[in-house]
Amino acid sequence: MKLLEYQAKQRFAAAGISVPPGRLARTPEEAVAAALELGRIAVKAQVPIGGRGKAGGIAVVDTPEEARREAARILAMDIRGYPVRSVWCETGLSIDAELYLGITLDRDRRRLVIIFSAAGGMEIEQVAVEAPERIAKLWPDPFAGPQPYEIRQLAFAGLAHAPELRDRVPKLVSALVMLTTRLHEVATSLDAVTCEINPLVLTSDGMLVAADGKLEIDENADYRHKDVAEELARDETGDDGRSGDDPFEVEARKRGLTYVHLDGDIGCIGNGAGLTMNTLDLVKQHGGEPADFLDIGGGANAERVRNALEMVLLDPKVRGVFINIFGGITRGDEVARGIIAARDQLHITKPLVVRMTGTMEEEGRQLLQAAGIVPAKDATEAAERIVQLTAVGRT
Amino acid sequence: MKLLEYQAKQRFAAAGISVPPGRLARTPEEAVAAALELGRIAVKAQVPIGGRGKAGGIAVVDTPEEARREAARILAMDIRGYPVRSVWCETGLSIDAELYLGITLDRDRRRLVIIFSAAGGMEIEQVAVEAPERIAKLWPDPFAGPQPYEIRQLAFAGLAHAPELRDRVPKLVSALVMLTTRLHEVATSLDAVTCEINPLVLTSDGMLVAADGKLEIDENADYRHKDVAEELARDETGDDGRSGDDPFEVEARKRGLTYVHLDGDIGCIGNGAGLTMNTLDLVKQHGGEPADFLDIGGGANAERVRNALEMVLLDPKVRGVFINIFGGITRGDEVARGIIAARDQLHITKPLVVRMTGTMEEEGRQLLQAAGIVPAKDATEAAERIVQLTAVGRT
Amino acid sequence: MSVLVDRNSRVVIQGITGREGSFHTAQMRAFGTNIVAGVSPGKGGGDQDGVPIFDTVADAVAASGADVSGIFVPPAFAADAIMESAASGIELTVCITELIPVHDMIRAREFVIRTGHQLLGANCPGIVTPGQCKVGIIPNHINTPGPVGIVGRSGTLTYEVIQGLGQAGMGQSTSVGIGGDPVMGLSFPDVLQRFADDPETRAVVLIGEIGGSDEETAAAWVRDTGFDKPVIAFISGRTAPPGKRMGHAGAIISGNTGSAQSKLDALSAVGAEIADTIEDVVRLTAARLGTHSR
Amino acid sequence: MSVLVDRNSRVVIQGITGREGSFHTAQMRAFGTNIVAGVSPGKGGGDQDGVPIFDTVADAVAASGADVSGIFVPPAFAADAIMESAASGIELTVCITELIPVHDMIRAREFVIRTGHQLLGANCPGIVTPGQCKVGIIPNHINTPGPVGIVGRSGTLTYEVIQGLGQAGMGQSTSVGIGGDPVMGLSFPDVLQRFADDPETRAVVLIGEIGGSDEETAAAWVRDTGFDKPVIAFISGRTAPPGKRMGHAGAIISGNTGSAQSKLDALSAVGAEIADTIEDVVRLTAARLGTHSR
Repeated sequence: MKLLEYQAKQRFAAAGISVPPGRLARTPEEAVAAALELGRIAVKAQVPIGGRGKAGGIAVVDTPEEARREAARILAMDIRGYPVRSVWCETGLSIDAELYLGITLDRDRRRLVIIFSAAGGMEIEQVAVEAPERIAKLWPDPFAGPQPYEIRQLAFAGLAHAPELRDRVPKLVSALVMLTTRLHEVATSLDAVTCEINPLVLTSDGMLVAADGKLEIDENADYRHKDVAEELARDETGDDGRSGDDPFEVEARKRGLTYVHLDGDIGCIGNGAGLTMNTLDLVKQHGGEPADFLDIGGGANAERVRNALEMVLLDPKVRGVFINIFGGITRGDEVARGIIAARDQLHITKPLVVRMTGTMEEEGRQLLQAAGIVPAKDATEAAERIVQLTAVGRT
Repeated sequence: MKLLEYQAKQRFAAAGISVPPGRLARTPEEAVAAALELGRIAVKAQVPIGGRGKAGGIAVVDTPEEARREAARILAMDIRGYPVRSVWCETGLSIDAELYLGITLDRDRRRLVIIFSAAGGMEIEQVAVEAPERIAKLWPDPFAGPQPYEIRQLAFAGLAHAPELRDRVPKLVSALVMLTTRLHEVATSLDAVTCEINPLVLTSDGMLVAADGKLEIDENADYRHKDVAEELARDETGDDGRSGDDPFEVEARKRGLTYVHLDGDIGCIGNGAGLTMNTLDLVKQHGGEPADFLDIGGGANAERVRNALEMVLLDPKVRGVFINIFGGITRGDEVARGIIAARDQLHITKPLVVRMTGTMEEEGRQLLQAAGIVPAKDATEAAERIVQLTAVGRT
Repeated sequence: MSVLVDRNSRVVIQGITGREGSFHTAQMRAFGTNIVAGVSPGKGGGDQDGVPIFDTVADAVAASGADVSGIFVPPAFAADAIMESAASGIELTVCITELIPVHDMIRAREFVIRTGHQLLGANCPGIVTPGQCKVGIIPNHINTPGPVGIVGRSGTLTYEVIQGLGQAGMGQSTSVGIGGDPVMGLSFPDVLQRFADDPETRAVVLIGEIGGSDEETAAAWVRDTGFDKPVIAFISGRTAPPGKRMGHAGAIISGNTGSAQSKLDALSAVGAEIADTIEDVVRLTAARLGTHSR
Repeated sequence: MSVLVDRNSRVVIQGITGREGSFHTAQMRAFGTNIVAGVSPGKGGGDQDGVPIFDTVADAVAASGADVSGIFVPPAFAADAIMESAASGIELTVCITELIPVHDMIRAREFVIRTGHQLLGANCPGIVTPGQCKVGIIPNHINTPGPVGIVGRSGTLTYEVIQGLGQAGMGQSTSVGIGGDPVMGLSFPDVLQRFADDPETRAVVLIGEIGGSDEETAAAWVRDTGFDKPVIAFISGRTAPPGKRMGHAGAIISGNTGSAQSKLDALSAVGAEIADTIEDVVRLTAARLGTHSR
């Protein structure tokens, strides 16, 4: 789950991290109220993706009337597929410097990594490529978390190439120890795979303030953060932002399916990410175009298979479905029962090509054959067959 | 700092540990209100020591009138030097079994130890001596904390000798995993040296409820828990309960001094616990009786020494003072300045015997001599001299 | 020969009484695995088709001398099960459970390393030494003994390769599924090292997929150690559109690293044969075994 | 000879710019200690009377090759300073700071052990090898080289013994104050083992106090290892009333263990000479050295 900026900031604030005062507005009137209360404010679109500033989703306003006008404009926007449903209205900061502080998963080290740089702001990714020495990293012990001395090392390293901040280093380092400890607590308590403050503003009065906030929760840990899911639902942000406005993917998530919508016309269902990707590869190698990626995962039962088939066929472009199962923890008989149930209940008439092998393979194949579905000999034959069958009538 | 039962239970409840519903009462009328609201209740004296039940500080009442009478009785009590200033009125539990769960410091292992037993209640200390196999222990990793599998091992071990609970073991083990994790969080977040639930009641409907609670905070960590100190002050429990009603010890704590009040007439001041204890030993070996133990600690300055001398002389029994300093981090000149300032400002006329050696010894001795205080040659001579000087006029 | 497990392995199953645990315990026993104990907290003292059940892994190890564990518990309890296994002295812990929170896995993996033991997975199909021992969910009937070592990130694709090789008459020394999660135990180099040390492994099939940089790391390991057995590499997701996340394994393509091409280039550069299909894997492996055995 | 520190020790002082740190750095340098660096976060690049100051211990070690650290930072920062020292490769960390929260010390001690390094203290007076190196706050002028190893829980009592022995013409191989906190680094057996291995240490004075069971543990160690150098034991708090807690060291007498008598009995049972006063310590040590040197 991706939290919106203001939700991330609420969590930062609860952990003792300074954020600018702000109010959420779902209507231009609420933005006016915020402007009356807070004075000069930034009106910021609440969408779970970056680049909203460049897209025109942020405006700084001086008067309530301006706030009304800009909030109305932004609330009518759709930013890269995300309709703007609310704006965050917050006071501006007196900015001396923009720093960067973030925590994410480092796949290579198989740990979290804490990243700090004195060169924060929109160009941080460019800095990472062009001046990597300006980016300091810390891989905290997974049990102990980052220790103050480690954070000091991180801070000194990240500030070493910022001569303009030299006089402020001792205070900055102390402040970063507290801030980083707290941000790490937020990240671990929320199972975050991304927990980022960019820019981290050093104000003219020497405070470190989170001027923006990104928080993404590991989807495997969603079950531990139902409060966040409920909050997102209350905010009517609806989906969790992993896939924008694709209605099929939204539907798939509701059904609890791992589904990616693609442009072709051959529905693809497999078990296991690797096998399913290979199913797509096979379809392409035989001249077809996959309509989707749908991984039913390990241990799928008949109901899950039925659900998956139904999902794939919601897309009217789909001319036929290739089901590729290698049973391990998934059992062939269960899969066969699911396919047959789906065909019968949903009255499927489009071609279904099933390739099935592995655990309970014989039972599954027998069930399919008895129901009039002839299983393919192997995956290659199945790919050939589905491409052939769906070619009929294709222009 | 020792928390009172109800304060401990508030913290348990905040961490998700079940406690019986209850109300604090500082007057018999408040106890009546609690009885009207809660029905049958136990009225429990809030004092920071054990054994209040045997002392008559707990009463179970069925009616508001009984609640008034018993609360009035208990609020008039003084339990082993602790005046009862409030009573905790809580509903009774339907008790199936009394267990024990506690966390304390294990000096030998230099770690916290989590202790669980199915034989909870007042006789737990006897059980520990007579049937140690009924006491299960876990020394959690100081960084990782107790892991669920370790708590299960602890729980299975502690329940192994409780055949009467056999049918309830699976549910109990699951409940203990949550409970122990939470209790450990309370203990570590509060820097507790004791964090104990005894009895931990298994109710007839299968809940585990903290029927009593003990929490003591490491005094070296008091500075991290100012909220607790403020709360204790608000509760007018005044002192933190380490020493009961001894007014000298209360005063010493206010002054930030490490002081123990004793029965003799020779005031003893030293630096370092070992040296100060040895100062007492020397006085006794030479036939005197120490009036106190006062350790000025490492790095004491003149003001601290003045403060200490003033403290010791508050006790009218004191006929003279033996000051025994071996400078390390403490400097002789600072100590000498403090002694001279105290004598002059407080117009001390009682005998002062000073033994001073170590860091800045020469400077200190010179200052003393210039002020007319003749330092002793060594500690033995000093002990002889103070016993002699205070013997004058002793019956 | 074999790596990691063999006929002397004494296996305990954590979560033996669950749906998956009980089904696959039966499968593993049918394969010939020496399942000596099961663990299911609160069910200690009972048995599962004759396999004694214990409340804790420590109890199971004390009573049965188990040295390998297979984990089939639900995701919320899996990291704890991994740590319990390693803390109880189990030398190789194989975690089949998928969908484990990554923060849990970071800690569990680190814990196992600190105990000096081994972790395979999580979210993996397990390990098979044909004719000797299987721990996990790789289908029984596809495995035959032989000279090929297989190591794969994707479970089901690994099955494809095992089956394809088997149908062409090539068996395996050991097949190892390392799992597709971003934070896993044994990685490609760890398993390749064991194949390097195993005299009967004469060729290795490496099955990767898009996302992460484990295949690139494997290539660097081959280069740095001078690993001289033939490597046949197969990477799935070659036609996946960039920026789309394919499946919960978290395979996301960012920039150039993590793409199928980056992986293929890296492996090719250190002398690995690149297979475009399972049929290619079979053909190339046969060719290299032929060459190699001359 | 010496234990733990000697003239080759390269010492860094953490908290060198503080009140205690700066004063005792000067004292240590006057003693002859080779202070090669100081650490004070935010003051890196400066110097303290010619000793270069660094922001981190890692920087100090890299620049100076320091292998021993003395810590003089306030209690709230002391556990972190200990961990920083050990993580930076310092072999022996001597923590003078007192009043450190015990939960902090539990973690810091464990951390140092896991790095394979040593911790002395906290809340200790430090260590002196007369004529070679002093790290801590033991007064300079009382130390003279000689054959006696001293190990004590109480700082100031340890000074008394050093001074008493010195005035009677008996110097020390090394004097070690292990500190009076319930959770400390090196304990009696750790130091006794070093005295056992040091050929020039011919007798050991052990200075204990009431509370805890470290003296009983020391006695058990003497028995179990067959330590054969003379031990003279002195325990303070013999006249302390039971149940009264004497000082922040947390010396509390509970039941029989932890009482002065329990300690004296345990040590006496393994052949230690029991001294009732400092004068006794001096007399008994002289006697045993005489016997021993014959």
